[in-house]
Amino acid sequence: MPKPEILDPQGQAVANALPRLGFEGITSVRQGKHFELEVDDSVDDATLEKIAETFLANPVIEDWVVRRVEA
Amino acid sequence: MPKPEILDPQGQAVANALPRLGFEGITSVRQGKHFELEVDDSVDDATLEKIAETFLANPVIEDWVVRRVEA
Amino acid sequence: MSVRVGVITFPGTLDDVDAARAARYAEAEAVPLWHGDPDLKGVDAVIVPGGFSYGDYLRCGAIARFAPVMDSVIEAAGKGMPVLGICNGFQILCEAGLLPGALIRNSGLHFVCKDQWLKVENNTTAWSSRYELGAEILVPLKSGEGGYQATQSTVDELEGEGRVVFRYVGDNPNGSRDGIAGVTSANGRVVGLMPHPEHAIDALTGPTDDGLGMFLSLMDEVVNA
Amino acid sequence: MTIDTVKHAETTPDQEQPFRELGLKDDEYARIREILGRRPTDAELAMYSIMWSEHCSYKSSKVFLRKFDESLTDEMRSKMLAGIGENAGVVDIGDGWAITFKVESHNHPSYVEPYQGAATGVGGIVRDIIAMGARPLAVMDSLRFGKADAPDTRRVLPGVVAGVGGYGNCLGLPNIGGEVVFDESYAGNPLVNALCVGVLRTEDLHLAHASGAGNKIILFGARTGLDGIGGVSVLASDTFAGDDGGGKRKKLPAVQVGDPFTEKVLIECCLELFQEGIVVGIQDLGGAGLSCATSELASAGDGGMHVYLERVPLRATGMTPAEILSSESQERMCAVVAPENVDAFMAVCGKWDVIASEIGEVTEGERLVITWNDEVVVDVPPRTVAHEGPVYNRPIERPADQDALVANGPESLARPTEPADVLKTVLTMAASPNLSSRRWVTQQYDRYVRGGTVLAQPSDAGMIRIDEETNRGIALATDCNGRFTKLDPYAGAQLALAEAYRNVSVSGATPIAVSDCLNFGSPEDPAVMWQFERAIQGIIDGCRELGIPVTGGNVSFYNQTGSTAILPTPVIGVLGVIDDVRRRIPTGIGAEAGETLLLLGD
Ligand SMILES: Nc1ncnc2c1ncn2[C@@H]1O[C@H](COP(=O)(O)OP(=O)(O)O)[C@@H](O)[C@H]1O
Repeated sequence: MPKPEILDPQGQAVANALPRLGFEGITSVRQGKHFELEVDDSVDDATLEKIAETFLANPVIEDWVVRRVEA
Repeated sequence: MPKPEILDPQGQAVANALPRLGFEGITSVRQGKHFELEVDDSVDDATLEKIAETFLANPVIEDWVVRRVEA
Repeated sequence: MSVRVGVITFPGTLDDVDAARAARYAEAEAVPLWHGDPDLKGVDAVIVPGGFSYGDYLRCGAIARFAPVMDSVIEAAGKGMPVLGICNGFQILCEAGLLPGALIRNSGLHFVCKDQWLKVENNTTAWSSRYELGAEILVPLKSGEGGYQATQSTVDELEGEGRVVFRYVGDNPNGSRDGIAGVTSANGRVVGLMPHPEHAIDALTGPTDDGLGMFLSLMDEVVNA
Repeated sequence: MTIDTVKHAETTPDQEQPFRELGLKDDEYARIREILGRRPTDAELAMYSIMWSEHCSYKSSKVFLRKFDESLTDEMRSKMLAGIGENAGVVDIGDGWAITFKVESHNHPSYVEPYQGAATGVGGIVRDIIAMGARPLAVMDSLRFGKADAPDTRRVLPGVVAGVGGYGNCLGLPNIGGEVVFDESYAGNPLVNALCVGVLRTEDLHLAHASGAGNKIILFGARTGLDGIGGVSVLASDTFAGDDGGGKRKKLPAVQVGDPFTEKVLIECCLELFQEGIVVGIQDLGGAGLSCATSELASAGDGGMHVYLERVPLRATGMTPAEILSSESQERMCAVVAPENVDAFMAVCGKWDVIASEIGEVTEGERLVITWNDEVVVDVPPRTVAHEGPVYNRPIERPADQDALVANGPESLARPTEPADVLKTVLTMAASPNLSSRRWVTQQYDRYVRGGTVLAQPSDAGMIRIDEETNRGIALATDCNGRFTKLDPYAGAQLALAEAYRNVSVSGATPIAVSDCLNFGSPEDPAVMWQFERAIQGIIDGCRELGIPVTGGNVSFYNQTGSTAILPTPVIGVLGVIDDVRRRIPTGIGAEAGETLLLLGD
């Protein structure tokens, strides 16, 4: 997700369009990316953190959350 | 998220890059979008569903999940 | 009789001037249409040009298809009006349900601008009758999300009914299924393609003038109707 | 939150101020106090520190840049409608058409965040062109990276190229040329120089000034957020004392995110405003945001200005006046409009869904006064902010090792003698990063949009048709060889000029004007200043010889990693005119067998 203080033109565009489509009451929209990785049991949480920080996200402008879900 | 049978070039590119970066054990990656909407209490679940289906997602190629989180 | 071709401008549309010029080269009258105005001004056909409508931030064409003018286009297309969607216009027509499928990120993940050979696979549509079947034409392709995708059954249906109008020749530039560059509606009146025929109407400013055939096809269609 | 007002500043003369953290020297701070007759407020300090920075004030280069104007002959001046000092130079190309063009750097931001840095670099130069009242026609990009196989180049290059393409493509401006050069001196310091060219009718020239008391100041385009306020956030520690937000803001990265869609709409909106004839003056908001726009408009005009800062539409909550004044949020413009035209102005903005707010007015008198909810937070003579900043005569010294560098010529290198060796050398050269195909880059740029591109890659110059009736057009090329320039900055700069001039000439166009982007190391290093001084002199003498003026450009200093400066890189852009683009000459050996190949010159 774009950091809160960073401009998010994509979320902005969605937020502007919603009232035009007749959807009221949406006060803010932010748009980010979502990755689903299937991993072996050998991949630990620290590795996932590292993949997110060094590769999937751009820490200069994005925040991120890693969530592990059992299959 | 791109439907399972639809090509996902972005996820593919991530999956191919990971071993090169020294991350092993990731068997598949898919990349999709994530939206965070701040909504008034007046916006009900059905409306959120509708926003997702008619606007945020393209049902031809994407699946989606709507999750409501209290602030 | 003068043929009136509407060219829609959305916020973020870029190739409207080119589409209008192409219509004029074919000796049609280009009529500007505005996204917020449902009035089609009595045109005989509509071009939905390329660009980045609303920045294409959500998904290419996703916001534009809800514009007031699109309601009118959908209605007119239902009555058989010829509609051409180029690049972003193709994406918009897919989002609007006038054409099947969807366009996704190029398989190479980069925007690609190149001169691209296309094979004409159907010369019975409102926009391709001037070409010989199997002819190869050279026009610019310039897009970042030009990969044509649809479910297998849709692709089978399109192939079975001959509704693939243009196919990429040589290496697939963007990962489109079956190398599909452009498709048509069941009645052959609505055509969408990723490459840009409107940039190939004069060898001075484009690779060829091969694209002019699409606009001349429309002239035949309207005049002979 | 407590706001530092002029009144408060008058009663607290001894309050400590973080001027050094803001980049001001002790004597510069003392001068500000002298100008104001008191200590500056937080907001004033923010304004002065930004506007007196090297980037905005040209304090190290001013004495040299003046020479450009001083060296103009009547011949060189004859076609110039606007020159150095305006947002971009303007030249008359005949038939009532004028062309404006400029090249500008966005080097440092592109290293921090390559995609956004390059994207906003394109966005910034395009707004400079709009601010002249012109329709932007095309862009070019001149790029320098570290070694092609260096790991960081793999991070920087793809991001920069995608950013240039992402922004320019979305604006609908064809990319008609540029350069990609690799050298290890650019490793921690890539160069991203973007050029934009625009066209206007000569009578539509809009210069940035605010005149006519009672005229309104309108800010339009994107909302103002916390973008790029890295430095100024040190002020927030005072005003946000004890507040969590204050502490956090200090860590704000100086990264701006570009929104090309908003800029595209802004372009169309501006063009419609120009067409309606309802703009008295206009200014883009660049690196120094509102500080720059308000002080420059006021300084160039004939009166004062009052700005109501609380009227600025914000994207973030709790912004202080100093932050609002120094925000680098992109895609904003500031216009001066007569009161009777404000409604018409707003109507055009409404049509394009562009946010517009009347934030102030031109006043009698000579002060720039900025209030925040009725409290005066800035009260300054605008010229002292915008045009009368410090000027330095930096020490200049030819580097001690220059002789050794020059002496180390190619004579000592082995030369291939056997045909097989020559072939091998040719193949090695063709495969080297600096000579190999640029298709990976140029393929990411739209060169067709708007249908006026007559020449683009792989041509030596880009060419655009500007008039479909007469086929009148323009050509542009940018060039620079930093290695030559390091060996001999005077001759190196002239070689860059000559190469760009030749590239334009061989396309069939006649060169008429120059824009340059002077990328150098630290001006505090006498050896760098020597390179700089020599390069400028080279350009000046070369331009006189060729009879074409430098109409604008940009200086980028502090391009260095540690104490190692980049190769001196004076990128030269040459503009040419051609009366009929159908007579263009494409690059490449002819298509037919039996053509004669001639070598001209020696
Ligand atoms: N960064 C760039 N952006 C746009 N065009 C570029 C860029 N780099 C190179 N080009 C174009 O690619 C072509 C080949 O470039 P280059 O190899 O530098 O040519 P030359 O050596 O003839 O100057 C030229 O038309 C040039 O304008």
